[in-house]
Amino acid sequence: GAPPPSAAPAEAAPAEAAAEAPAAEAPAAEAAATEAPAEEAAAEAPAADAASGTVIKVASQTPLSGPQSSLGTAIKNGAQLALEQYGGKIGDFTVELAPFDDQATPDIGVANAKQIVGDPSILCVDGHLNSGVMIPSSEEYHNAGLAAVSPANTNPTVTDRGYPEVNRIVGRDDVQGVVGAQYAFNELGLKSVYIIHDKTSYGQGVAEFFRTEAGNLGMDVLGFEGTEEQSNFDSIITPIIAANPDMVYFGGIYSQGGVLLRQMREKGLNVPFMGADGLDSSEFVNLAGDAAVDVIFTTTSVPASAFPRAAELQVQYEERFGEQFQSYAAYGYDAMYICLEGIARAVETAGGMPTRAEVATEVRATTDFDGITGMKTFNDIGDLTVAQYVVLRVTSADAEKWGENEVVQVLDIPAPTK
Amino acid sequence: MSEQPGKSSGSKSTKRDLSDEGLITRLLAGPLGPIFVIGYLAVVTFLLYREPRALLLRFLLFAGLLLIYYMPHKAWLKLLLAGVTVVAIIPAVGLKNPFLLEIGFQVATFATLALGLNIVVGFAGLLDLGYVAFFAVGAYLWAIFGSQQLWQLHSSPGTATVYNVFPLGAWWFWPFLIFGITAAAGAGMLLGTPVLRLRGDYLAIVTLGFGEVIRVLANNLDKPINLTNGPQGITPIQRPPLPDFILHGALPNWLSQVSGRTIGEGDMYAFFFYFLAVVWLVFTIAFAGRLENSRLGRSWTAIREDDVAAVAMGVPLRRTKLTAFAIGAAFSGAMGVIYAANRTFVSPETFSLTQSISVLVMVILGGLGSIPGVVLGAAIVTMLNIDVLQTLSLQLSSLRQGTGMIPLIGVPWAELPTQLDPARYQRLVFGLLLIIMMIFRPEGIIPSRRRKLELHEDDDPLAPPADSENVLITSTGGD
Amino acid sequence: MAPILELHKITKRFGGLVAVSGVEISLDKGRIASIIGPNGAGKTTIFNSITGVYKPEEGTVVFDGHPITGMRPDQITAMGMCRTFQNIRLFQNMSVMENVMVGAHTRTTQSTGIGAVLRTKAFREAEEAVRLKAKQLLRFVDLPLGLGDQLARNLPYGQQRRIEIARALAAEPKLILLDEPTAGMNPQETEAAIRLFRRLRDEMGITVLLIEHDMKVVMGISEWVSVIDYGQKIAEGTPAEVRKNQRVIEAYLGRHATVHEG
Amino acid sequence: MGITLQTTRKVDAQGDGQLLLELDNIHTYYGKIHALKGISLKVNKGEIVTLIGSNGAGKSTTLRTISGLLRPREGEVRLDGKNMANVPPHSIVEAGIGHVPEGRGVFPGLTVLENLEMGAYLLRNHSELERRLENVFSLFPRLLERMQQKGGTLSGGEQQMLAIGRGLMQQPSVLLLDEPSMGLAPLLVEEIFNIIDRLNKEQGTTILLVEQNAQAALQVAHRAYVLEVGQISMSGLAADLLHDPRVSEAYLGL
Amino acid sequence: MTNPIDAGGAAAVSTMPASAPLRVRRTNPIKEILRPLGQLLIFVLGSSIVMALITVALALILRPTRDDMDMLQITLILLPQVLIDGLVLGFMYATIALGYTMVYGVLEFINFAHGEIFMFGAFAGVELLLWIERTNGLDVGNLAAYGLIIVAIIVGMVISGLLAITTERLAYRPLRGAPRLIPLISAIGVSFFLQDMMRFMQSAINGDFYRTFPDFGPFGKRITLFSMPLDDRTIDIAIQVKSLIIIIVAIIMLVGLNYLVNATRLGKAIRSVAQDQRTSSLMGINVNRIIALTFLIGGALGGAAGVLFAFKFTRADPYMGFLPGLKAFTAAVLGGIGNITGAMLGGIVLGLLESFAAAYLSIFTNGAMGAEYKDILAFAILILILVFRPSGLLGSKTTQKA
Ligand SMILES: Nc1ncnc2c1ncn2[C@@H]1O[C@H](COP(=O)(O)OP(=O)(O)OP(=O)(O)O)[C@@H](O)[C@H]1O
Ligand SMILES: Nc1ncnc2c1ncn2[C@@H]1O[C@H](COP(=O)(O)OP(=O)(O)OP(=O)(O)O)[C@@H](O)[C@H]1O
Ligand SMILES: [Mg+2]
Ligand SMILES: [Mg+2]
Repeated sequence: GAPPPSAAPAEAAPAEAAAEAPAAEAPAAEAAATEAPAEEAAAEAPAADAASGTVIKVASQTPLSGPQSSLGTAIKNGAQLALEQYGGKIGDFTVELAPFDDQATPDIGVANAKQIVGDPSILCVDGHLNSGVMIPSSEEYHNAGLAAVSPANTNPTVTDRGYPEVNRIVGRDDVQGVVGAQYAFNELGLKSVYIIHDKTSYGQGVAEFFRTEAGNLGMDVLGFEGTEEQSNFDSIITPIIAANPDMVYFGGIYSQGGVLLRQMREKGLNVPFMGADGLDSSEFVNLAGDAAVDVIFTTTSVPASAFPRAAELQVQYEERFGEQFQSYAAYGYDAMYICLEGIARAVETAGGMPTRAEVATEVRATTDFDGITGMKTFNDIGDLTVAQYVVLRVTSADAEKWGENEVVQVLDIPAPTK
Repeated sequence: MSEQPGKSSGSKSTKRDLSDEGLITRLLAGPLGPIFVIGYLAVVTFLLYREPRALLLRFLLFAGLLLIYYMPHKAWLKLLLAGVTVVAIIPAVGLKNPFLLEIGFQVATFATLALGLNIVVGFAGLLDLGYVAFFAVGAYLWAIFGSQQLWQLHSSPGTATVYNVFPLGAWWFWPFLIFGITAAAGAGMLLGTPVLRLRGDYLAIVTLGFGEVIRVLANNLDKPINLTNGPQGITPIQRPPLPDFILHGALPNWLSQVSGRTIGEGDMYAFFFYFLAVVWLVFTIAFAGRLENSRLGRSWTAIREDDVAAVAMGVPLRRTKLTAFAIGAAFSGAMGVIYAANRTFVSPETFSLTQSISVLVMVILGGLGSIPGVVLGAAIVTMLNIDVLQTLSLQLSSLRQGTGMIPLIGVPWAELPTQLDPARYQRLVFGLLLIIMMIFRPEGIIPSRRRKLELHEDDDPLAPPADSENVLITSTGGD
Repeated sequence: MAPILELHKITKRFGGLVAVSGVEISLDKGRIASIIGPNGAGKTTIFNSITGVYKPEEGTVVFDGHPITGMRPDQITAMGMCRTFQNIRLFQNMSVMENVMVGAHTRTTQSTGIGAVLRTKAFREAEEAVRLKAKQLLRFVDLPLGLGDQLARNLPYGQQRRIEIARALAAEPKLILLDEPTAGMNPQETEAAIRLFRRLRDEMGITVLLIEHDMKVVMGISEWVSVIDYGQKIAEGTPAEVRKNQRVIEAYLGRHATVHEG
Repeated sequence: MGITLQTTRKVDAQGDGQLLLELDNIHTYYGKIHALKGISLKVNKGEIVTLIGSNGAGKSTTLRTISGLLRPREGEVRLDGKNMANVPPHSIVEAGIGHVPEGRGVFPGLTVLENLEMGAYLLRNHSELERRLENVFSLFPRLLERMQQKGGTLSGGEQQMLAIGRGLMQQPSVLLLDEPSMGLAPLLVEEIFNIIDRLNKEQGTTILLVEQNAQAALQVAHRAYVLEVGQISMSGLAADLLHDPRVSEAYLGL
Repeated sequence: MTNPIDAGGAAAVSTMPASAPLRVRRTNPIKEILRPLGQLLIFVLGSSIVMALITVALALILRPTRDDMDMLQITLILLPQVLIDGLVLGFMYATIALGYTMVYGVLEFINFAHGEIFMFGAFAGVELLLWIERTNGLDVGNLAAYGLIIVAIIVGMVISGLLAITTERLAYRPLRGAPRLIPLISAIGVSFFLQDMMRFMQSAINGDFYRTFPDFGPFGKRITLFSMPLDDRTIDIAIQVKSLIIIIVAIIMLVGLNYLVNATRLGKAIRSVAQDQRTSSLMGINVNRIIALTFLIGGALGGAAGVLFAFKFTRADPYMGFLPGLKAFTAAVLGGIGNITGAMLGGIVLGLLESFAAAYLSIFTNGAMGAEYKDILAFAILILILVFRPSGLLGSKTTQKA
């Protein structure tokens, strides 16, 4: 059938094209309120359409299927909740979430990115979970000038390329690794370490930074092993026992770490176990059981318990989705909110449908955003000017009590400068 | 490409398929057929231009190509129509929605891979479960030399500083296309030489192992020297330089005006890669098709049918099998180079066993040994993977955010549990599709003449279902 | 006349079983000769040892003046020897034409790939030549030309045998080895087959070596017969001589057998 | 080809005894190929009936239809009056029909002994098994020599012996033999027909025999059917057919 | 085409003297049990010794390359534990490999979905125990705990066995007689389908799709075999109770299956159907039933292995079947696919190889290579072995006869 009348204005017309459009008289209440020049607003949205509302979309892109889907779904749900609480409208525009599934695979991520880029009504992206997917996908966002706010990617490369569109609201692995190593050495007084990682872009990355810092501090790095194995760690643990380290550091995701830890304990290796934010899931204790207690991990996503508003969000989240809250949900929420506020500001300045470049600029300009997970200000490459890094200790083998993990150290660390 | 009609058995096979296909072909017969097809294409194009993101229309456009394939007309007419669709319509709509170009690019990429694998599996009958390794060889070849990886041989992944100069200029892409072919063919021989004595499933497991070896190497060769940057993958990888008038200035400006959205460098590259991949695909099709109907192609079929008899007829077993491996590999090697440049990023995840399997599925779904079938299979699997289910989920999600009701049961969309998102069940749907296809159309969607006869010779509409002993007769047909 | 094929003390063992032991056979150019012997005597094994399917443990095979022991079957075929199989081994899912064209593998000059891809003139001519030759051969073995496009496996047994022979002939052999070519044929078809074998020699000048159990064939057309029993040659000579040989009668023909000459 | 049997059949031997196996207007297809076009034939208890015909006439197809390997699209196969047309092959075997197929169907990976034992799969009595084995080995001493060899490595003729021997192990009440003399040395061909004869005489086994060696087959059989492209063109007492000029011209090669 | 009927195919022939007296040997049940036990023992000892010798030799050769540790000492100290771990893993692979081998042996078809059948078995066992745990039934004495494990294994076997015949019935039987790639693709489809199916069920019912094997009974306890001094401490060489259980159960199943296939009438039928379905039916064998039974047995073994796997490695998830399935298939090929003894040997060799590679590669190469290369090493050795023995370690040599 014929395209609905609203389709044409929904296209993100380039600025020049918009300027050429004939001016029509259509004083919309909101348009006036935002003090936009009347002609321009009218050019974008004739009165008839203003009522039915034109659509702006924010895409989320996370793994919704496959082994990592529980984290990916948390981010997506967080984003959705943010959108709903925001009211689903910016000015005249209805805002929708377009949730994409990157399957934790770079290829799918990039293909989706191309689809996202091809939809002019998408003005911002909330994603991804995996740095390995974020890095290639963000090349596409960059090419299209589309703003992206990452709720979870800690790999330094994400922002180090200096793309004006790519931001993140979490810390960086190079800092996280350092925080972990310093805590182990200075606070716990451990002198030697055996490092295991999961051979993913994220896990190996954070493990490398831990190793470097540990070396600098004078810790003895007795081993540095990567493994893609998911269940059988017998033959990896045996050499650890022989090496007799003071601690084991694990760079990777909870699904692997939990099993590794449990098998370590079963084999009688009782040294402290430490990891990074990949362990940050209540599933971790389900997998590791009692062994999880006293595990130390660093994270850039501070537990909900540390933020007054987070507890409230947790309740709303669980009510809304009937799934257990994960702290990634809060980050998905904040990333979405930053997108929405950026778009709102851009709409305001443009007085109508903004260009992607305008949105990207506004998102990057985010200052002192008071999110669920703390105050956020982006620096010139899209890192947080000051990111929070937390050292947590697991206190209970009960998954329900994951949120009550003890915060043993909170550090506000400015983004490293090159 | 003017083939004398009826000369080669290739064109004969198409004819036979056509006459068997019946309905569509009969409907399209006569002079009204082309007019109908042209009209169809025009309407779909027009609608797509108005509504560039409609999944159904996208789908109809690709279905148009299938219609053209089934037209019972002269080859030149079909080629002309197909050419217009591929060269003009898809890019034109791609101006509006660049995702179409991405689909086109991916379909071309995987169709090429599938055609290469088809030579090994379909023609020569050697089951290769690690085919994607050759793709990886090509991709990593250009990734290593076309990026700054060479500066970083001695730093751990992710810790290196970024330089501004690349060791090789971007134009090296072109020579590397050739190198990619050579390297992949070499890898094919390297794998082939020791394992060709193996039969059937032994070969399958060894090739599977080889595929894993290549992937694990890519994942782990970040030490002792950092060749592949490990799991981090290599980025950025250079794209071939395009003349300035294409990237900037009048042409993109004009395109911007036509399309109503800014056409930038990225878009121009999307066009470029789309065309490059299509060209390479066309080349591959021609290459494979002509080889099939040659002495070499017959030798492949012969060793597949009965290698003892083939050798007795003077077909050198090792050399013939090795050629199959090498040629099959070569296609995907070049595609690897193209793919790396298109993505500007490679990482080991792309080259997993699942990917190898999915290429094999394309080959069999489309029709083992049948070139048009294989291309169609690649198109279907790729679109299913990156487009259809994804888009359906999106639309569902969009409905869910609205206030509408689900028809028939009267429950608001918003209350539909997200558990039911099709995107979450990619594999379930895909798996089911495979099973159903194999049961009801095992010879593939567009079967090769040979397979079709092989499989349907004993089709007996009145016979009891396939579990009857009737089938057992053919199962022992070998020897 | 110079021998085209000489077997010197060929021995082939399977584990502890000596399937062929020290067999000496010499075959003159242009002859039609047979190997006969009881079941399991080692006849097929001798064929396999000649054609390179097996490498005999001892002894040498000389073909047309060149020692060929240990060469690969395809190399031997290229030298001008071709065979059929005891149980028909056609390429079942290839057309009749294609089967015969594969047979011509060693006799086509086509370069491996490039020519085919570019469809050069040379390629097209070579391809046309092979096609033509295949048609001629099919006609030679009395197959209706219309069968060319049929899949081999859809044809009845007798015709499959003929195709197998046509396929072997496509390799332009100087010597053709036929392993029980008339098994499963009825007397009429057998007659036709005998005529065909004669024509192979008379019209194409090919030396023919047969394995047969049908005495009408053996006695009817062979000029020389070697008898194998338990892997050893027990007799040799013209059909008439062999037929009277007491050992042959006991081991193979049976006392009651009355053999007509055809 | 003069196979002289010690006994030449009396034409009236058991010619019209009790009806055991009956094919009634059988149509069998291979896909689109209409291989049997309305075959009707009868086999009485204790008879040897032979089917002759040129290549591709449908002889093997007839046997396969009887033993259930193929299903007729039309018509009935009756054993003792019961329709067996849609009974699976293993049940047909249980009902007492044994089939030595064309192309032997030796289990290539099982030893000769195991192959023979498979013939008596339905038999659970060990001493009876031993007895039958001994019987087969005494008929084919060659098989005894090759007892531990894998079936697939036997020579062509040895495989044929094995297939027949395995059929004998079944001791069926009706035995379908498809070209049993194919690939056998003359001495053995003679032996095979003797065995068929003795089997029928001594054990009363009913035999349906398909042979290219029509002369020998007609000599050993009571009655015969001539098959031509899927249809029965002649039938009658074997001795009559043996001397029928149409038959001798077409099938005896005289 | 792999079973040439014309006097083709060939195995090592054990010929009898021409006039051997006819003595039909009946299978001796005791012998059929003792023989595989003996074989197993030989495999275990043999491959352990070979692996150990190679490792020690390597350690001696490479010793001078590292001065930060005494490579030989470390090697020797790790050795017993690595062997034990490798064997436990090996037995697990062997049990899974049997499922592949059974189905392959009969249908010449790689049942790609076997890994998922294994996974369903694991979930069945885990879910059962979790359910018992919810009813507080897991706080039981040691003996009852053993009983519960056995029940879990049996439930796993039943579920997997039923699943296997269902898939056979629905997805493979209609394809019988088609070229071999067709059922392979169908199996891949089944594999994908089952993975997502389980994930769907789990996330619909439990919200998440990992399940953790409940901790109960004395199974985590480690039995210290002996201790070795290293520097100023002692290293305990120990085996977990559950590892012992795995070995015992695996051995029982291996021997049982061997008995079934080699010494029973059913086994005979299975072997003949494997050779030639049409002829088998002419022997009075109900081919469909035998094939279904084969799937049932293979599936049940896979299910048991699944429960054991979850038991040992503490968790079940919908994707758990893929890798062990692949490894087990490799093991089956390594040993000579279609050959039951071969599957056992292949499993043990692969388990040991993996275990050794993971433990020693990093030590031997001074960190240049590590545990991540264990799969490569396994595949490399597989290729090497197949190059020299193209039909696997115990597979029969198939030289085609013309
Ligand atoms: N691959 C093999 N392994 C073991 N024994 C074999 C093999 N091939 C053949 N034999 C044995 O060697 C002997 C000779 O076999 P061959 O096939 O040459 O016999 P033949 O003379 O052709 O008999 P027929 O006339 O029955 O075809 C036979 O006893 C056979 O069992
Ligand atoms: N498996 C099959 N697929 C297709 N057609 C077949 C098949 N088997 C036999 N036919 C066809 O069925 C017809 C009858 O074949 P059948 O084998 O019954 O003949 P026959 O009388 O036994 O001949 P022969 O003497 O050659 O054994 C023939 O035309 C043959 O081509
Ligand atoms: Mg022979
Ligand atoms: Mg027949």
